Amino acid sequence: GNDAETNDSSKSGATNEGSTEKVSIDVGMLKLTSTAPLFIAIEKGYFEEENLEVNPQWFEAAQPITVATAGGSVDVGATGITASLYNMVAGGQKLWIVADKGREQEGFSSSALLVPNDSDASTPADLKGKRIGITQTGSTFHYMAGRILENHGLSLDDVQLVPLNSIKGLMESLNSKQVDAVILNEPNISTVVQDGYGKVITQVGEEMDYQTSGIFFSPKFAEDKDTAVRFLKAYARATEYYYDAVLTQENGELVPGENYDEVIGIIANYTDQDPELIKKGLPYMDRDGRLLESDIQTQVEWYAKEKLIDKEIDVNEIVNTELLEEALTELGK
Amino acid sequence: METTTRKVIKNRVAFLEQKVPGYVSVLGITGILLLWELVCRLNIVPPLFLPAPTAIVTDGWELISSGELLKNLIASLYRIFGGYAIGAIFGITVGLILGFSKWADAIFTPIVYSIYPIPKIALLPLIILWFGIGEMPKIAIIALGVFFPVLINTFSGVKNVDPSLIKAAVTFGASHVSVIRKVILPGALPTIFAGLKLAAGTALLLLVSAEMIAAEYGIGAMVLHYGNLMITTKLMAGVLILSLLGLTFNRGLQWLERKLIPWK
Amino acid sequence: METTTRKVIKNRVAFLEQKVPGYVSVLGITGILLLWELVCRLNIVPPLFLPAPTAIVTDGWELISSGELLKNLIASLYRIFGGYAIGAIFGITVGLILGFSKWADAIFTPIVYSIYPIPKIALLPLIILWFGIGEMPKIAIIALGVFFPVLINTFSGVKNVDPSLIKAAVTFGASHVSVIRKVILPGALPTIFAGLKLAAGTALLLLVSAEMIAAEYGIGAMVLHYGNLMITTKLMAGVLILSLLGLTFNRGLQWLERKLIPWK
Amino acid sequence: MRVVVENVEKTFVDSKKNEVLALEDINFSIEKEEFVVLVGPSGCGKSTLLNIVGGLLSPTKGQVYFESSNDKDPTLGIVFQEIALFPWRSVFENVTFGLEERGVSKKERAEKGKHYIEMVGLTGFEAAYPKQLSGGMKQRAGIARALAVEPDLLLMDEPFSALDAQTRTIMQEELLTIWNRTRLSTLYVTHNIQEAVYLADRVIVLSRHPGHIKKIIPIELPKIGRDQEKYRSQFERYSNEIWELIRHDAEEALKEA
Amino acid sequence: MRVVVENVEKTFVDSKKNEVLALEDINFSIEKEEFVVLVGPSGCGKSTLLNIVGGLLSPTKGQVYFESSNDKDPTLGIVFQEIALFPWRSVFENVTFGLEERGVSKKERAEKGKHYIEMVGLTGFEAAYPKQLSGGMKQRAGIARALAVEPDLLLMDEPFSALDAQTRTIMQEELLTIWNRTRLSTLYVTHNIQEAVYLADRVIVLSRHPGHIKKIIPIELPKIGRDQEKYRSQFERYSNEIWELIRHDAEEALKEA
Ligand SMILES: Nc1ncnc2c1ncn2[C@@H]1O[C@H](COP(=O)(O)OP(=O)(O)OP(=O)(O)O)[C@@H](O)[C@H]1O
Ligand SMILES: Nc1ncnc2c1ncn2[C@@H]1O[C@H](COP(=O)(O)OP(=O)(O)OP(=O)(O)O)[C@@H](O)[C@H]1O
Ligand SMILES: [Mg+2]
Ligand SMILES: [Mg+2]
Repeated sequence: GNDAETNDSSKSGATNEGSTEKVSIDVGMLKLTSTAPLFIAIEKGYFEEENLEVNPQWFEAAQPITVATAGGSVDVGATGITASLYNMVAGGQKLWIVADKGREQEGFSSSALLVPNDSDASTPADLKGKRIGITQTGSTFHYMAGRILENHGLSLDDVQLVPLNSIKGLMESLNSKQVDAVILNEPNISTVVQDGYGKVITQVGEEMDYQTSGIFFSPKFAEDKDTAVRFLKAYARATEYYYDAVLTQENGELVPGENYDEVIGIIANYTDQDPELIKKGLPYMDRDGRLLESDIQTQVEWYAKEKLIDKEIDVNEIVNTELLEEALTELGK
Repeated sequence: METTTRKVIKNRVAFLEQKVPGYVSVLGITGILLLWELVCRLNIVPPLFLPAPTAIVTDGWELISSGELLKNLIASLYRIFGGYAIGAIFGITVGLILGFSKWADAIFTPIVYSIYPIPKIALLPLIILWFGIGEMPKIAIIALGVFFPVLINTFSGVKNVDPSLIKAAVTFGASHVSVIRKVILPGALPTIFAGLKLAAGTALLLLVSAEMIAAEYGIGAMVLHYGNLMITTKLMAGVLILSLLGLTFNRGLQWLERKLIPWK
Repeated sequence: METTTRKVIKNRVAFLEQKVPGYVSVLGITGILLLWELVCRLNIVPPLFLPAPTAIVTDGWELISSGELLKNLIASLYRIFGGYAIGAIFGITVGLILGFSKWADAIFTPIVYSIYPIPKIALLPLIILWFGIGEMPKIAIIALGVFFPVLINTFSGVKNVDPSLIKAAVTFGASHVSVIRKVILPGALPTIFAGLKLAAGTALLLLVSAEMIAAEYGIGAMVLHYGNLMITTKLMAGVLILSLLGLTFNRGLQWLERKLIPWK
Repeated sequence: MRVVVENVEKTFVDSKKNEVLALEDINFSIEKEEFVVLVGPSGCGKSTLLNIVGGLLSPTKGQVYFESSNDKDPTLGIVFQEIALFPWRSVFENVTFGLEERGVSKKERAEKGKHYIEMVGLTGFEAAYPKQLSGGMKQRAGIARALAVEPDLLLMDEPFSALDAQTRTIMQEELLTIWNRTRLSTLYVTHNIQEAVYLADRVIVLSRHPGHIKKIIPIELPKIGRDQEKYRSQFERYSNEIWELIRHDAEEALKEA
Repeated sequence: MRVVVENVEKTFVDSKKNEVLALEDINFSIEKEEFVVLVGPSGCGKSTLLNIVGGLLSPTKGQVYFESSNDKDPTLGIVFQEIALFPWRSVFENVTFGLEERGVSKKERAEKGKHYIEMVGLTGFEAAYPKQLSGGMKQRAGIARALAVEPDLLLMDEPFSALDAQTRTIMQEELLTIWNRTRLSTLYVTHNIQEAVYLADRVIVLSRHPGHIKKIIPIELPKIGRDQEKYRSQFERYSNEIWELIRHDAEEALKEA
């Protein structure tokens, strides 16, 4: 069934392209597992089929990608949704969040709150007055920490947040107990647990549904509706391919899908990482690439409450689901 | 009959004395601020990339009135004064010892000079290992950054006291203690102060760097925070405050210098 | 009959000339290194907190032979030379302009002096915003840190050229261009070099800070990396390399100074 | 060629914005081949006047002009107390600086440079930088630099006052010998009365606050050999006359901080 | 109290590790109330000798001693060319420095300070810092500081050579007046031959490389009023004699870089 569907859509894509010229698109991205759908779409030639030429622009950090997308120096950005993105929009740098690129979801969580192995804390509620390590203020980790605490009757004012700037810094501060808890993501969580100096007290996905990262279009790129839709068609096919390969569940347990090893191979190739590590940290993604639009609203409200966003922004100014819906319609979904 | 011509001598270095009226400076600054404001108002550069001066001042005021600035400033001031005081006291003490004792000089000066060129911030990871991530490492890194220039200036101040002053003192019957107290110390004071002033800039730089790496509060942490959040007006307000802090620090030292060295 | 006593005059400043044999320095350094090694060998201090000198050298050698050092060093050198060159060129140029034109001086000098005390590292978030990707912001922050001391020294070098030299040149018929080229430029050169030397330290400090905050490769990133991993020997090796880098940089500038200013 | 100083007055504005009258009503001339010496107490305006004549200061009133029969721009040579050799130029490059600026050919520069370096007795030091020279040798180089342009007027502002007494005596003798060969019109400033009488055709004595000409004294002694026994009493008489004119002012000057 | 310099020799090690013989075979004495002047060309070792006498340098050979009838340690007063006033002390504090170090009571310090400040003509400037004084006034303060300890031997190393010619003349006269009141045994170093003849009871002429005593010339003129007309020729004769002794050496010294 799956194959047939894929073939169908590829045909429908092909029929569309005949009249148009090949378009070149700069895509800003990071060498992370969560960029997998883009890797897949490139490797499997989905973009080619849409007559698009995608030029990956590799970045070292998330924030410059947002800036570059908003500023129009890349057409498409793929990275985490942070407070800085909202602030940029509030500051007049428009961009559109158009598709899912990874989220926290119950059963698929890839981030968690950890404490040292011998810690007394067993639930987040025990962290009152303690030090929690995050990467940077305004980061997704910041958001996760805040939301988790709120779920357990605390707030950020009840703890001390320590920005440690890097994942390595977080792990080692946990190891040397310079902080009482940290937020971490996979595969680092597995590493910490294996090395025996930390334990998970809650999974982020158990606490909330959270749209951590997304695909962004620069305003100029979004205006060219035809190309934008074609891009999303290729992308949606890739998310599906990803989902079917690595996110299939049987009886509440993750099982390898049919192209499991191929997908792992592609990711390992693009991220220069050990496939075994990659297998531990495969983020959840919507099969159709749809955004968790309601969560964007939640995020904006939370950041505004914490004064991490300068001005209130209207979600409709940043989220564009029309393009993806149109692409999905064209794909026959 | 010969005709004589007269060649009047004109001032050929008049160009050196050319005067620019005092108001030009004021006009210059005002003009640049106005231009900047205009560029922002007309949206030639997006406000995110270059916030307007009025916006910076407004946001700066908000930071002040909300008490956020004070909280961060106090955290920073505590670190900078603590670190500066510790570094300066140790620097002066060790500098005096090295300056007075030829043995200490011979043994320790080469070591001092080989540690001096290390950018002190590189020791921060080590210092975090030694002192943890609280206030201690930040104070320690500032103290370390202040220690070396103060030490080296104190040392060279002692070494470069005009020998004819020492000779005069000895001839008039001064004891060794007297020579140190009444000649070498006051003679080295201007150089020590030069070191203290040099160290002030380094202290501020290290403060900001240290706060960027692991701090919740502090002007440096605040600047990085707003940088992470892309709230550039507040970031610029923070930078403005740092500049004022630097200026005040420098002025304070100058004032102290005038008080302590009235004879210069 | 009166008895006369003889009072032989003794050198009362002999203490100033007291000499310490040259080998004391060598012995001193060796002694301290041995002591350090011993403290580590006897496990008085855990090796994590204070690695032994031999361990540092061994690990340093490993960093070199594995090629890891080279990779990081090249990344850092590229940044530091790029940034230093850009900052120095702009600093000298702007300094000369401010020094030569009283109008430019009146308008821009107050601005320069109000930006000078900002610890440049605070501008890093802003610069990342402006320059975005990769190497540019690091080079820019170094250039900025170098720009100001070089500018201010160039400016004051030009302003403080001995006026009697300018007067002499003019009297001997030198044109304005000649005065600038043959008197003011060479006259300002020593001060410009002082600025360049001052800026070298700042450049290294900013390099490390910038790399600590945002870089994959580079000596600063390496030091922070091993700090995070608690591998103190490699961290110390990195610090050692930074110290050598600083020393080399300084020596290089001194060499250049001797070449360019042989008359000093 | 004759230099005329006509009604010169100079007012400075000091750091407290007060006007200070430094020179008032200065009138004199320097004839062809004449050696005129300005003496006066500290702060009477000797340097100010010399700078005005050299075109390094503008007079507030009056003017200074050259009278000559041709239309050529007058050339000046100058020697300062602070010597003002260019530290980055060798002795040869210093001496030929003025020629360079006048566009003289390389060959001619080499010749003239050699000639004047020899004249001041610095042969062998052509390639030395100023820092490698003693005070007396530096001042010789400074003199060679001023002579090398073969100036219409030579200006010297206390050229020997930084030298020690013995070196000064030797340099005075040498200057006279050189002057005798070149016979340049010269304006020479000094504090030292013996030096003035020893060198001058005419001594102009200035008084202070404000500086004005107290007396112009022609020295009626042969130019060479004034230190001989037979002129001793006449020499002393000139010296005493000048010292009497200056003494009170000099004592006052000493009291000023 | 009499000061005896006996067989003094001094060798320096220069920067190239060569031994330089600066002084050789120096023998002379300074009697009570005697004013001895050392003259000689640049670099002949005048300052070195003065420093040895002052206990600021050790002789390589020989010794310097005070002969006195009591057991008191001799006190010294010293005046340098560079003046060496303590910049951070007011004129009064500078002048009374030596008394302070000798543990003299505050009251006595105030009295003596006042007395010697008045003697050098600095009344009214007690509270001034050295930087607020002119060169001549600084040197007066330096002299007052040396006088205030009422030394057994006064040492002066070219005290006036940094002053301008007129100020120097005035200061020489003043020094003589003061000396006449205090009659301190004095060792005075100068380059200036006129100054030497004007001030000395005995002039010691040094020659250079190595510095040794060329001649000791007693000046047989009344101590006060040597500049009078009637002593002029005798004054000149002494000057000429000394100049002839030094001239060749001085010319050599000038050639040294
Ligand atoms: N640039 C200036 N600004 C203000 N006052 C000045 C300036 N130059 C000189 N004067 C004043 O003008 C007067 C004459 O100065 P000038 O230097 O010509 O004296 P001088 O006779 O050369 O003194 P000296 O013998 O000390 O060299 C002095 O009172 C001095 O303070
Ligand atoms: N510390 C020293 N080290 C090496 N050589 C020295 C030292 N001090 C003096 N000399 C040498 O000793 C000689 C005598 O020097 P000294 O300063 O006593 O001469 P001086 O007669 O006082 O000269 P001047 O008239 O220039 O003051 C000189 O050749 C000098 O170079
Ligand atoms: Mg003058
Ligand atoms: Mg001497």
